[in-house]
Amino acid sequence: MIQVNQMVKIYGFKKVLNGVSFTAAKGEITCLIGINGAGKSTVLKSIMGLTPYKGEVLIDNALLTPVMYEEITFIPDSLTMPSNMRIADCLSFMADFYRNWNAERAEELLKFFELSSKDRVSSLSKGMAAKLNLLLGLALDCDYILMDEPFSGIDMFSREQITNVFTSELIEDRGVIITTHEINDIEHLIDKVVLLQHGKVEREFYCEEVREQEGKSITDVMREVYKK
Amino acid sequence: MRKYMVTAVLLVFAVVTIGTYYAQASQETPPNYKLTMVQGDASLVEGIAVYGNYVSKDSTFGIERAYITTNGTDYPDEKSAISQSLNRRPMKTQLDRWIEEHRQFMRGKTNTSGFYENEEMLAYVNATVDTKRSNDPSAKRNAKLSISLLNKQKNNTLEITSDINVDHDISDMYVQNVQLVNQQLVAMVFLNHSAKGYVSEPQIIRVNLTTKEITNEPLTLPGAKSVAANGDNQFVRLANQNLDHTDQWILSVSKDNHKKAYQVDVKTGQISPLTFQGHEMLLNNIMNAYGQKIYFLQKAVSSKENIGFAVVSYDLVSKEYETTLKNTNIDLSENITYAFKQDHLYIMGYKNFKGNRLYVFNLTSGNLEYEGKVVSTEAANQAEDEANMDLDFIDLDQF
Amino acid sequence: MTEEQKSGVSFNIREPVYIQVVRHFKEQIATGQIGAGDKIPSRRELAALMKINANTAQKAYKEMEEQGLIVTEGNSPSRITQDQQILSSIRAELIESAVDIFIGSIRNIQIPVEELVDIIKTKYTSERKLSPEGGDTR
Amino acid sequence: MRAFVKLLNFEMNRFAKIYIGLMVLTVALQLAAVTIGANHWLDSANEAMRVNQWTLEQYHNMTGYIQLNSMMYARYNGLLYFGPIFLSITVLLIYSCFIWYRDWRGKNTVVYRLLTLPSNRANLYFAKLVTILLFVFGLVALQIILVPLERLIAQSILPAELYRNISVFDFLKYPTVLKVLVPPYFSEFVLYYGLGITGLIVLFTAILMERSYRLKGIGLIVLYLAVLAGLASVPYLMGYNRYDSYFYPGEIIGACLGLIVIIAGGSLWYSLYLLRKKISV
Repeated sequence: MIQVNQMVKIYGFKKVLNGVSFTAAKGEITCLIGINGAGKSTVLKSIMGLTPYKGEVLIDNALLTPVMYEEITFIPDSLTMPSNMRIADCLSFMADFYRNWNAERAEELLKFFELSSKDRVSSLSKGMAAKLNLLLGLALDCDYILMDEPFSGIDMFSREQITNVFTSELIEDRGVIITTHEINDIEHLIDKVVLLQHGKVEREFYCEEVREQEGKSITDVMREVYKK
Repeated sequence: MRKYMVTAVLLVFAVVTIGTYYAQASQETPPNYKLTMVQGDASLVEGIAVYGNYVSKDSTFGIERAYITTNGTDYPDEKSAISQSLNRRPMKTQLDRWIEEHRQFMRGKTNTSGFYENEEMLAYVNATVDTKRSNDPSAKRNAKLSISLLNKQKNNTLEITSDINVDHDISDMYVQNVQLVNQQLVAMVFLNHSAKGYVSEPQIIRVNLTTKEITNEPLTLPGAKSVAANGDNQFVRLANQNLDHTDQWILSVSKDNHKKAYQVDVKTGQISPLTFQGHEMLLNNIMNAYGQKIYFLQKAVSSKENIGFAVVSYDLVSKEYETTLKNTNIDLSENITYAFKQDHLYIMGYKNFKGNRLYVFNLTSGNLEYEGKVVSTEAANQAEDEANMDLDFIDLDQF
Repeated sequence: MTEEQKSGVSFNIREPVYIQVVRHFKEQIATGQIGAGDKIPSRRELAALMKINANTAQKAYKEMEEQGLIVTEGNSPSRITQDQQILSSIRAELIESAVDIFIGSIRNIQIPVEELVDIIKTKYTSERKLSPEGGDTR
Repeated sequence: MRAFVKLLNFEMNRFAKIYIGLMVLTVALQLAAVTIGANHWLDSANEAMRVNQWTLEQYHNMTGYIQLNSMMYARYNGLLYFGPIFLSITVLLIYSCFIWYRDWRGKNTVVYRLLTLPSNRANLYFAKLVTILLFVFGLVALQIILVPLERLIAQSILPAELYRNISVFDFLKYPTVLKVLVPPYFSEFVLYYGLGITGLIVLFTAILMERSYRLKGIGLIVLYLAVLAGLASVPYLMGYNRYDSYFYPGEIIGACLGLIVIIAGGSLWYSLYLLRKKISV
């Protein structure tokens, strides 16, 4: 389980996160939702130590330190590999540094995503780059995956393939936190939602429970929260 | 693995090349010379060093500066900048000995001629001129006299300082000699006027150790100037450093390159010119004073190819002249280096003068008391090494 | 090829997905598309097929087991129950809940019952002609 | 340790092409400088012999040997010989900053990947530091092997009577930039490159401060440099350049070495702290 306790982050003079606390269980897909600039990706970056923050992040009740980055991987919203590298080089780079790199699965995903290992990163389209980015995270046997806007701004066909991945065994018993600002066609993919506003967690709920008890969709709850 | 090729190749290439370069560089050291005695009294060369240039034919080295002592050679350039500045002189000097004994007292005291030592005390007199130049010519410039007195028994230090002001054109003050005269420190100080021309003006400073009162009295040497005017050029030299058998300072003043000599009584400061009637030409020769004798070095006594030299002594008390040393085979004009230490004359020959020889003559008796040779320790190429060494300076650890 | 045709199910985002899944299975049984004892896809296959969350599929299967709709021994694939009594009650239940929903939405128009019955009769029979294999119940 | 080696290799390969280009350029230009220089001296010697009807022997007696040392090249075609050296220094200095900034650059912000690798971030720091050092020492080694090579070329062009054969050590002893880059004595090599490495560590610290505090960092960097200036002035306060200073030369040198260790150690510790706690993408 990922536990975020009282995370505070100040950019310049703006308190982007003002005591954010939530949990994301292993085996569930948790979605951080917030309008643009609400600090969604800041939360992910802070969890991964990519930007300093106050507060505490626990992974299975242990304070997260860089040495534990094999148990949790981060897929940012853009590919983070040198542009002159070929896809094959990216894979061997990951194999170099991650003991839990699963090479077979990487090959499977290459075929599934229809990527050729000889292509150069700089030549990839936005959709292909997003898929490679996803591959580099998924081909790791790790318990938790953080994904920043995995679906935003990519072509229909790639979005389809990524959705398939979300419902596949690749994700099944892993703890996944994704961030997005529009939820419509992935509502039923998500187990749990954490709504961010003004640097705080406005609501944290399981989607099925809200549907069952309040008969509301995630979009309805979002409208309620962001109307105020 | 091709992937690691660049790193591996560069790492090995750098380490191997740089490693072998410095390994070889440390092998190629110039030969180690020693000042070895041919005959005479070895104590005369204790703590002295001869300096020279090592110039090797096969030019592995170009020109290397060498300091040679009785126990080996030191090549300053061989060492890095750091170790060079650590020990400028290869042998232990009087200053080093004092530093070893009284490390704290000796801090910042580097002018050897400013010290006076006896069983109970070690005294140091220092004079510094304030470098701030005020543009008002008439304004005096302040200078500071500082006297430190270390009581050896009680190991405590007495500091006496006083501000005096000097003419505005004084550039620096240099303490030449310090003596103790019944509880009074007496120091001979040269004040250098260098604004217009250059005039060095001797003064005596007396420090009463009980009342701690400091007085400075200019020495009006008849015929010598004490104020600098344009184009003046007056140098003063103290001929005797060590006054253990006399209480007379011997000053030689050269103004516009003709010389005068004076005798100054340490106790009274009374000045009496030395005119050397009948031997006026002696005045122009190099002079050294020790005890109550003044020694003159006359070059080129024999007329042939003006080779050889003679030493004439003048007794301050009996006022008699005596030729104490005559030599006919050393040509002092050819760059032979020589230096006086108390009543000895050290002469070091150019390499073709019987090969890097050092001679020490006793000025009073005139006889040769030491002869030494600079010899390389590697027996294999001694001759060649000797040919490559050219001595040019003697360091007698005096100033 | 929209997602609906592929999985044959489109989800109402305001109603718990697992309930819609269970209803989907009940419809399949009621319409005879799957018979008693037939094997049904595993949880993972269903999630992938219907593009729903694996936990939701899991919850749907648990619900169906509780209702006795399906039977799972060990980890072999689940099967539809052989119990005819349950199977027949499913059809009745579906019809009743559809009608409840219809009545709930038509009641406030206060239309006399006879007129309502005539409209349904004409619409129901004409519609039959249009799509012989039967429309989806929403 | 494994991660360090892999990161070092990763950083090396990223700059390998440009670096190899620098090496090739240095070799080419220096050999050209030597060839042109030697031919020039040969021509002027022949010319002088022709005009004054001298034999080789007479010419040699008149003009003496040509010292094939770095000074000769400096005077004759300095740009060609020393140009690549200064170019390499400039490129490596610029790359010492770019080696960090390139990770933040462009849409593929590689820094995300590097900072989330499952290893201590000190490995990333030392990989970049050692990369620059390897590049520097690679060029130093190249210069060391080039000198005898150049001498052979000069000897193949000039008749024996015209030049005086001097060793590599002498060649590098003459007061050109090479005397600092390839110091004649190992103790000087350690001293100069110790200072160089300290400088590099200070530069990395300033870069990491900027990357951690961004705009606010500028003030911090000025403060940091002020502290360094303060520390660096200690030897002068101790009277390094005064003959009658209170401190003995040994104490002043000790203080200097101590300062270098403090500056390097302190900056290194601070850089690793920034990388661990304060760096921001």
